[in-house]
This record gives sequence, C-alpha cells and structure tokens, in this order.
Amino acid sequence: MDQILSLAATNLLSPIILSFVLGVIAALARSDLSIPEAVAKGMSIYLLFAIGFKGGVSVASHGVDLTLALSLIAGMALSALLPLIAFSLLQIMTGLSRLDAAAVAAHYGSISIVTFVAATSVLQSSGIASEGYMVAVAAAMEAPAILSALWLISRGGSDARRMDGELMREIMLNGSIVLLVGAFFIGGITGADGLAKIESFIVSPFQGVLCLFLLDMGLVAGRGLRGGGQVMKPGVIAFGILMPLIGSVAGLGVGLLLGLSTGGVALFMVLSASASYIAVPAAMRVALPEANPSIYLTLSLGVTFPFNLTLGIPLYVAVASALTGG
Amino acid sequence: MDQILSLAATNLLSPIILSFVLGVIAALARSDLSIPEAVAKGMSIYLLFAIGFKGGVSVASHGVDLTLALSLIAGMALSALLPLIAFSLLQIMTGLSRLDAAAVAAHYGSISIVTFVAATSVLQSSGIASEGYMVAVAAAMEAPAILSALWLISRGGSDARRMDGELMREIMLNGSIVLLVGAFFIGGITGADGLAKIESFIVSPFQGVLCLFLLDMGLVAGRGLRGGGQVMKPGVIAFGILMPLIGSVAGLGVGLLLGLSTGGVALFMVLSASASYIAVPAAMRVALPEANPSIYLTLSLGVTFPFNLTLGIPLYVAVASALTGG
Amino acid sequence: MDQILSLAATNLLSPIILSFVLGVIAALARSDLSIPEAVAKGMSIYLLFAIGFKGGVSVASHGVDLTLALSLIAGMALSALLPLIAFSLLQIMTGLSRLDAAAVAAHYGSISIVTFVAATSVLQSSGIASEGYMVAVAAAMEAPAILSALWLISRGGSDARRMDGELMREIMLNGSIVLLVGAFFIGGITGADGLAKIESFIVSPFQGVLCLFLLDMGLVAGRGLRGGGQVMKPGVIAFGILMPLIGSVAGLGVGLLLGLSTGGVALFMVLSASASYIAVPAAMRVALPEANPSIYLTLSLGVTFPFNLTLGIPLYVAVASALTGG
Amino acid sequence: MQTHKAKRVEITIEAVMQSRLTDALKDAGVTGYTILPVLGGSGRSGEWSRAGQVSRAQGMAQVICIIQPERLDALLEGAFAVVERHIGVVTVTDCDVLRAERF
Amino acid sequence: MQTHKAKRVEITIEAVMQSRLTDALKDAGVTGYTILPVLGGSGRSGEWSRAGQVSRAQGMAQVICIIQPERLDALLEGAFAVVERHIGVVTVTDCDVLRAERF
Amino acid sequence: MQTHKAKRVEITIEAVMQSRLTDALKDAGVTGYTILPVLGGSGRSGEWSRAGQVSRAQGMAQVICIIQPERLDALLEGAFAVVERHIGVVTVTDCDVLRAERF
Ligand SMILES: Nc1ncnc2c1ncn2[C@@H]1O[C@H](COP(=O)(O)O)[C@@H](O)[C@H]1O
Ligand SMILES: Nc1ncnc2c1ncn2[C@@H]1O[C@H](COP(=O)(O)O)[C@@H](O)[C@H]1O
Ligand SMILES: Nc1ncnc2c1ncn2[C@@H]1O[C@H](COP(=O)(O)O)[C@@H](O)[C@H]1O
Ligand code: NA
Ligand code: NA
Ligand code: NA
Repeated sequence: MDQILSLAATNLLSPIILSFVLGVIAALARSDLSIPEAVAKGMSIYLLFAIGFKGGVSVASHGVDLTLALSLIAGMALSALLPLIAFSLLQIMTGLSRLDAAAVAAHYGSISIVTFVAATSVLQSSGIASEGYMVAVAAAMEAPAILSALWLISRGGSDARRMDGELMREIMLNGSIVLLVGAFFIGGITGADGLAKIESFIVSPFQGVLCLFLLDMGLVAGRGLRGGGQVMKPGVIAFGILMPLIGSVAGLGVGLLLGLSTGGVALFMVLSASASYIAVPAAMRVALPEANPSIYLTLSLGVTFPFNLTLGIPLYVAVASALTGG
Repeated sequence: MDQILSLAATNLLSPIILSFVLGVIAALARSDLSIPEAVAKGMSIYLLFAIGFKGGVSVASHGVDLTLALSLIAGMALSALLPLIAFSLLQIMTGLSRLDAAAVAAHYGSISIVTFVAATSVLQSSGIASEGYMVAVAAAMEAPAILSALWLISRGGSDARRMDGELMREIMLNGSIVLLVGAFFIGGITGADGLAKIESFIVSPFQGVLCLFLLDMGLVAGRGLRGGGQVMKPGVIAFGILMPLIGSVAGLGVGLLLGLSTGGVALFMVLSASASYIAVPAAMRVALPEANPSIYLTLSLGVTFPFNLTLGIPLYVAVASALTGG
Repeated sequence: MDQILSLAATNLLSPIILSFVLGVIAALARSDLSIPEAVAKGMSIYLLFAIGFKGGVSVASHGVDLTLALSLIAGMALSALLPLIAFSLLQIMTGLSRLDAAAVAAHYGSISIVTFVAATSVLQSSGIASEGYMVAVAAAMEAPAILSALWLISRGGSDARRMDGELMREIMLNGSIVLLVGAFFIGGITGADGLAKIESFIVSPFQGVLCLFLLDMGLVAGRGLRGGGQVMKPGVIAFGILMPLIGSVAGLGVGLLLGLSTGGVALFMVLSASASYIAVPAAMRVALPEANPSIYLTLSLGVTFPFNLTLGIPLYVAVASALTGG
Repeated sequence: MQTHKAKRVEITIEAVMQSRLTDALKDAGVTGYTILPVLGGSGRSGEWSRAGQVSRAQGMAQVICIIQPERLDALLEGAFAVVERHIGVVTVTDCDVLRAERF
Repeated sequence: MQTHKAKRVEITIEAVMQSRLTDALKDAGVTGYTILPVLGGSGRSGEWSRAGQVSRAQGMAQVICIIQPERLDALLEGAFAVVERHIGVVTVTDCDVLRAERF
Repeated sequence: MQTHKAKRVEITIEAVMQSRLTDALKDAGVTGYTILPVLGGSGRSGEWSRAGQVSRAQGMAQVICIIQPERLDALLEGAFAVVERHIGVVTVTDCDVLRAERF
C-alpha cells in the first residue's frame, strides 16, 4: 500500500502529469492556449515511431519466442471480449441506448497508445523491465473491439450492414497501427546499430515531447469536459472508472497466465484498462453515425484517460509488482 | 565601452542574430521562404515551456523570498506606467492620432518574450547568473499596459466602453501567459529531478530552436517593413529606438532599487525596453479596432525588436554589469 | 564489387531507407498514414538549415580555395548541360511530346537536396570526408537546368515568352536555395564556436529527423506511383534509371578533373544523378503549364529518387572510392 | 430531390472577433454555422497573409451560416453589431438546401 | 466575357466520410470537385473546433462541385445516399462559369 | 438591413499562380479579395491532395472577390488572362452585401 502511494505521489508530481493538469486547467478556464493540429499530429507520429522502434530493438536483442505469439493472440481475445463486459455493464449502470452503449463498449476493448507510452515511462523510471513486443500487442488490440461492438449491434437486428470492406481496410490500416508496427519492424531489423544512429532523436527528447503532447491531451480533455458535461450522468462517469479497473484485472490474469515479467504484466493491465480515442471514434462515426460522439469521446478522454494516467498506472504497476514478486 | 563593443560584436555574430538577419534579407528580397504558421506556433510553445520550466526549477533550488514579490509588483507598475511616458512622447515626436498613440503605447509597456529569451541566452553564454523568477516578472508585465492604454483613451472621452469582462479574461488568460506561468509552476514543483528527466528536450536543443524561430521573426519583420513602410515616418521610427532606451533606464532603476543580481537587473532592463507583438496587438484589434495595426506591428516588430536584439541587449547587459559591479 | 554489395546492404538496412520503404508500402496499401504538410515543411527547413550550416562551418575551418570557385562553375555547367542529354535521350527512348520531354529534362539537370543529405549521411557512417562547400555546389545546381529547358522549348518555336523577370526571381530566390545558402554563410561566419552552441540541435537529432522525413517522402512517392501509374510507360521508367547513371558519370568526370576528395567526387556524382522535385516542378507549372505534372513528378519522386536512395548512392560512393583510391 | 429556399450568409471577419460573432449569431437564433480558415487577403486596410504573422492579431476566418429567409434580418442585425467597428465583409446569397427541417 | 449557367453544390461533411462522398460523386458522373478545410462549426450535434481534437473523428471538410444544371439531380441523389445517416449540410447555388466545356 | 447587389467571383487556381492572379485583379481595379486554402480536388488533370505533396507545385488556393456588378467584365478579362493556360475554375454568383461603400 505504501508502495502504491509513493509511486502514485511520484507519478502525480512528474512533469508529464503536471503538463496534462495544466492543459485541463487552461481549457476549463477557457484560455485560448492551443497546440496547432499539425504539431500535435507531428508529436504523435514521433511518439509512435519512437515507441515502436524501441520495442523492435528490444525484441531484436532478446529474440522471438512462443510467448510473443501467445501474447498477441491473448491481446486480440481481450480486445474482442472486453466490449461484451462493457456493454452489459453499461446496460446495468446507465440509461444509454443500445447504440450508444455498443459504441462506448468498442472504445474500452481497444486501447490508448498514449496511456501505454506513459506507463512505459513510469516503468522505466522505476527501473522495471518489460517485454519489447508489448508494443506489438498494443497494435493487435486496436481493432478487434470494433468488430465485437458491430456484432453486438447487428445481433440487435435493427439494420444489418454496418461493416464493409472499405471500413475494414480503414481500421486495419489506420495510420497509427501502420506506423507503430512499421517502426517495430524497422527497429527489429536494424537492432542496436540502428538505435545507436537515431538514439539522440528517439530516446533523449522523448519525455519532453511527451510533456507537450500531454499538455495538448489535457487541453482536449478539458474542452471535452466543458462541452460534454450535460451528457455525463453519474452512472456513465462511474462506468468510466469502474471499467478500467475490471479491464486491468482481466489483463492481470492474462499476463500472469502467460508468465510475463513484472513490466509485461503491468503493461497488459494498462492496455486492457485503457480506452481508445483515435481509431475507434473514427470507425464509430462511419459505422454507427447515430451514436452520440460526445458520450464516448468525453468518457474515454475526459474520464478514463485522466484516471489511468494519474491513479490507474501506479496502481497497476504496484499490483503487478506485488503479484509477480517483481 | 570596450566591453560593450566586444559583447555587441559577439552578439551580432551569433547564429541567433544571423538567423534573424537572414530572415529579414529573405523577406526584403521577396523570397518565398516561409515557416508554416503551425511550426512557428509549435516553436513558440516550446520556447515558452522551456523558459518557464527552467525559471521554476531555478526558483525551486534558490527558494522564494521577499524580493520575488516586490519584483512582481514593480514589474506590474512599470508595465502600467511606461505607456503614459510612451503616449506623451508619441504626442510630442509624431503626428499619430490619440487612438494610434494609445495603441502603440500599450505595446511598449508590455513585453516581448522572445527578446527576453534572447537576453537570457546572451547572459548564459557570458556566464552571468540571474534570478529564475524573472520569467514570472515577464508574465506579470504582459497585461497592465493594456489597461493603461485603454484608460488613456477613455479619459479622452470619445466613447467609453472599450473593455469588457470577456476581453479582460482573454488578456489575463491568453495562451502565452498561461503556458509561461504554468511551466514555471511545473518547474517549481518538480525541481531539479523534473529537469533531469526532460533536460535533453528543453535545454540542449534550445539555442537551435531559437535560431529557427528568429529566422521566422526576421521573415515577419522584413515583410512588415516592406508592407508597412509608408506609415513609418521618421518621428515614429525615432520613437521606436528612443522608447526602449527610456524603458531600459526605468528598468535599471527598479532593478537596482530591488537589489537584484547583475543578470536580474539586465533582464529588468530588457523587459522594460521590449515591446509586445503578440498579446497586445490581439487585444488592440478587439478594443481599439480603429487604430491602424500596421503602425504598431511594424514599429514593435520591425524597429524595436531588431534594435533590442542586436544593439539593445549587449548595451543593457554591459550597463547592468558596470553598475552592479558584476 | 564486394564493397559495393556490402555498402548497398548496410545502406538498405539502415533506419533511413527502411523508413522510406515503410512510407511506400503504407501508401500503396492505401493506409491513411500521413504527415501534416506543415510538419513535413518544418522538417525540410530543419534539414536545409542543418546541412547548410554544417557545410559553412566546415569551409570556415578548412579555408576557401580556388577549387571552391571552380566547383561552383562546374556544377552550374553540369546543371545546364545535363538537360540537353536528358532531352535527346527522352526523344529516343520515349514517345513524350517536346513539352513533356523538356519539363522532365529540367528536373534531371537540377538536384534533389534530400538525396544529397542521404548521401552525406552514408559518407559519414563510412567515415569518408568531403568538401564542406559541396552544399554550395548543390545550391548552384538548382536553377541553371530550368533555363536550359526553357531554351529547348523556345528553340522549338511554338511560342516564345515562357520566362519573365518575376519567374526568374522566384527561381533564384526560392525558399530552399535562400535557406541553404543563408545557413551556409551563417555557419561560415560563426564557425566552430557557432556550431558548438547549436550542435545538439542540428547534429545529434539529424539522422532521426531524416528518418521521419523519408517516411513522408515514401508516402508521397507511393501515392504518386499509385496515381501516376498509367502515364509510366516502360521507356519512361527506363529513362528514370538510366539518366541518373549517365548523370553520375558526368559528375564523376568533373569531380576527378577538379581533384576533389573521395567524398567530394561521390557527392558530385550524387548531385548530377539526382532529379529535382521541389523547385523545378513549381517553375514548370508556371512556365510550361501544358506539360503533364504526373509524368515529371512520378518519374523524379517515384523512380529516380528511390533508385538513387537505395542502389545509386552506394554505387556512386564505391566507384568514387575505387577511382580516387579513397 | 426535394430542396428548399434558404439564405447563405458568409462573413469574413478577424479571428480575434470570431467567438464574439458566433455568440451574436446564436443570440440571433441561428441553429448552426461552419467556419473556414482564411489564408490571406487584401482590402482597404492593406494586404495580409497567414505566413506574415507571429500573432493572432491579423488572422481572419470565414463564418458561413445557412438560414431560413425569414430569419435573415435578425441574423444581419446581430452580425452587424459585431462587425460594425471592425474590418470584414458580409455577403448573402440565395441557395437551395436539402433537409430543410434542420435550419 | 462568355459565361454559362451552372450549379454550385457545397457539401459540408465529416472528414471520415469524405472519400466515400467523392467516390459517390464520381459515380454520379461529376467531372471535378474541390475540397476546402473546415476549422470548426456548430449544429444540432453541438459545437466543435479543429483545436479540440486528437482524432480525425470530429473533423469536417467542405466539398464544392460545379456542374451543369441538368446533372444536378443525379449528383444530389448520389450525395444524399452518403450524407443521409450522417451529419452535414448540402446547399445548391446558381452560378455562371467561364470555360463551360470543362464541366 | 440595407443591402446592395454585388457579384461574388470565386477562382480556384494553382498556388504557384496565386500572386500573379491577385496582381492581375488589382490591375483590373478590384478593391479587395480573400484567399482560402484548398485541401485537395479532382478534375480533368486528375486527383490531388495536400497530403500528397513535397512541393508547392501541386497545391491550389481559392481567391474570392466581391465586386460591383459593373466591374465584373474587367475582372473576368484580367483573371482570364492569368488562368487561361492553367488549370482552374472560375464561378460568378449574385449576392447582396452589407456596407456597399466598401466595394
Ligand atoms: N472586395 C472584397 N472581396 C473579397 N474579400 C474582401 C474584399 N474586401 C475586403 N475583403 C476581405 O476583408 C478583409 C478586410 O478588408 P478591409 O476591411 O477592406 O481592410 C480583407 O483582408 C479581405 O480578406
Ligand atoms: N445552419 C448551418 N449553417 C452552416 N453550417 C451548418 C449549419 N448547420 C450545421 N452546419 C454545419 O454542419 C455541421 C453538423 O451539423 P449538425 O448535423 O446540425 O450537427 C456543423 O458542425 C456545421 O459545421
Ligand atoms: N467541376 C468542378 N467543380 C469544382 N472544382 C473543380 C471542378 N473541376 C475542377 N475543379 C478544381 O480545379 C482543379 C483543376 O481542375 P482541372 O483543370 O479540370 O484539372 C481541380 O483539382 C479541382 O480543385
Ligand atoms: Na482496453
Ligand atoms: Na516594455
Ligand atoms: Na541532376
């Protein structure tokens, strides 16, 4: 318990979290502080490239094993199954329509890569190692949740065809996945030599870029909270905090079963606990345009993301440490 | 005198100044060289975050004292009073209308953060220390000048209500102030530990980013000179050089009275001498739309900024050194 | 031969080339991965500034000599003459109209600065030195080819006035040339001292930025190949590979005649072999609007650029090493 | 297809006044609007371009508002109160809209 | 100068639907279109702005299509099939064009 | 409110020709114009998008010019001389403007 609290305190007072808080405050105070869309997108490309590359380099030096394949499969299964739990929970806890509930559920099966990045940086400063291929697991968990959610809706019967080949292609080949997986392969192929060449670009400034990126996330989350406040009923908010806890327990079980390292288990918890706010919202606008975007965006970005960033990550890391004896 | 000249020469031949000069030349030659708006805004966010953060870290390690509070108050007083001097001077030296004169005066009470940043980098390469909280003084000096200028106009009686709550909020919470102050607090809270984490982002590349940012400032200043040439009467230009000198003397007096270090006195001079070109122009467009923006933008960016950057800063540093025995 | 192969293999498996390949694959697979225009432009400004500055610093430390002036003149001559060879070749090998052939020819006389940058980074990792002023030669070679191409057309007689003073100014003062030459002078003036100040901005992260920039180039090249496929007849594609080889031989001869170092000869080959895709296309849209941009853009970016990047550069470096005994 | 008569109002205004304008439009009973970025322009107060800026002070934006014809006057009064002292241009065009129940 | 009557159709639509819309326009026999970026807007589904986004999910774009009057109906049918379930606005204006042979 | 008849001319043109066009407009006596960025488009010369560019060579922009009806012909002559050999589209719409003394 002490460890959790001290980890939480260190985490809460890190420049990364404080930058996020600054963003939230600025947005709530209606400051005109804003980060240009192109710069935010540039930073996210940088973060994806760096995290993918480093994961690939780590796999190159540790070698590929069976656990890698099993982890990928387990991640996809989690992504596909978590929306079913989320959907039931939403029907119990909230008055959301089937459509809105399915759209929200899709977000919670999928993952938030920035939450993942923030967790790796907490692990790193705590000196806890993790499997490099967890970044590939992250990529594998992005899409299955969307299919689950659309299946939930089509089962409801209202109208059938929500998914077409074009949408499928868009989901599987969305920019973040391609960049993350591509950089992972580049890192895997070029290994430590490649990393040496671009280390002072993708390693040294990483934490600083993450600060500015989280400042922007804070601005967006704060604006969302300001605008989306009216749709945020107590039951919905409670779901946004309960669901990541449930997800993290599922991730914990899977991580322990696979026999991952402390860091690997913690990251599996983080991935399962986190909710998408990029790939899934875009897919939902195409496939379920009648679902209300304020609900899923505010919930994912305004409730679950801050919860995971501030309290969730230290909690998951502490639990993983305790249970793996790490 | 020798020291001033050698400092001026070193300053003039630094990559920072030469980048600015390159920008001016390119713009005057009507090259299509341009830095995308989003990139320029991204660099300015970087500079504000870095300078604020470093100021906060420095305060965290040196502790808070009474001089900090006095410096903030003195800065605000300077910002409020300098426009009155500027306004009288403009009425004597130029034929500008009351409205245009008040708008210009507001710019000279407020400050230019890039001039401040350039000065800190000159101090640093000369090995002169300064108080970390000067960055907070800079933030405190942004807004009071605007209120003074609007008071000057309302006293003139033409039409009263120029200022409303909305504008007040916009001024106090404008993005640059919020980011600068926010980063200052983050730096203060996380201290040297926080700095260690993001040092290779906010310290090492700082000078280089400043070069590219000044290249852009040069382009903008050059374009302004090309376009705004016709409104730039000799009296107006003379004001643009005289006023920073007067401001610097006021800053010098205040800095000496407060008993600041050599660097602190120099920075007080720089702040008082510099003229705003971001927060104040935007406020003027809202509150005094009839004032001609070419006058105040060209004067602030095309005359005073280059003057301070090239000759002013070395002069202020030399004077501060001589009078504080630094 | 062994050396060529091993150099080619090292080159092909570098993060830089693999990033380019990732971009091509993503575009061909119609992923929505894209780098915002502003960010791409920002990176290209960074690369031009860094490469120009470093060239200037190197000249400052090695001194100016006659070969510099001769190299500039030789570069301009090559740029002016290569389009004539290219034009004849196009008339023999392809069925392109005179207009399209002249437009394509202009691209091959001029140069691609990113190919140059990639080559310098190969030289550097092979520990081969080169003359710092080659960056000035690159700038000098940008424009003459355009004049040659317009002369080819005016000789054809269709309609005379393609070139006016305004276009001339646009070509000579286009942003890339001004930035490259300007940074070269700044580097030359500030020398090693200046470099020390901004080294951790323009040297350390250079390779990493180049990776992301080449990722974008790959995306653009891939999209061009997807869209411009229909105009790419076999003869045209063959030209896109033969012409850089011919250009490199011309560059080789000139470099050897001038008595340059191994690296200098290799860079002369690279410049002559590379084809423009920024300055020349823009000039062609103004002067020869009837020429089909898909042909010259796809050829330059989709065929010649990838060829030089992957196979050309190692080949040119190996040949230069062999013939200069480097 | 079934279309309905409507008015398309396009207001080019300084970026600093944008939120004041949209607030005024909402007060005038407007149900929606779309904002386009503006790259540059020229008028009595000279020429400007987005590339020539370090500050928000000079940027402009274009606010487009589709409304039912009978509401035009209220909108123009509201807009004019904001635009009056400021630079900017207001144009009104006749148009047909799909899904008129939205306006 | 010689001008010809044409219709100017402006469709404001979610960015995620943009390629589906332009595909539908091409199927409806449209010979060209132009796409403008949109900074923000407001409607029945609330207010949004480009600054408030980390995802493409909320952005919009404006597709402009100039066509000969007799082709309007085919275009509107095609566009409507895409826009139908989605938020967005479609307006049609009369205009004159130079170089009518292009449309 | 008091409005006046005017013409709204919208010219979509390659970015490299933009300054030549605005110079021609000024020569034709135009008092102002507004330039909007263009994200992409499609026409006889194929499809393009801003994301697919490393060079300015393919970008486009939209120049909007509000003028008094009697000046339309001069403007179109001037614009056409620039646009003639280049790709691009010119449309003219009737509109009403506030503050007509400005045009
Ligand atoms: N005749 C016009 N047609 C189109 N836009 C105009 C016109 N006049 C002014 N504008 C726009 O309105 C802005 C301010 O104009 P002004 O108030 O005349 O300085 C200009 O920068 C243009 O963007
Ligand atoms: N009356 C209107 N005038 C102009 N644009 C509108 C209007 N109503 C809606 N829009 C645009 O269409 C988007 C979606 O509108 P809605 O479907 O009403 O939520 C808004 O964000 C605006 O960009
Ligand atoms: N019918 C049209 N409607 C709207 N924009 C068009 C149309 N035709 C062409 N354009 C625009 O003009 C550009 C050049 O067209 P084109 O000259 O036909 O290749 C295209 O990329 C579009 O942006
Ligand atoms: Na999840
Ligand atoms: Na001042
Ligand atoms: Na060449």
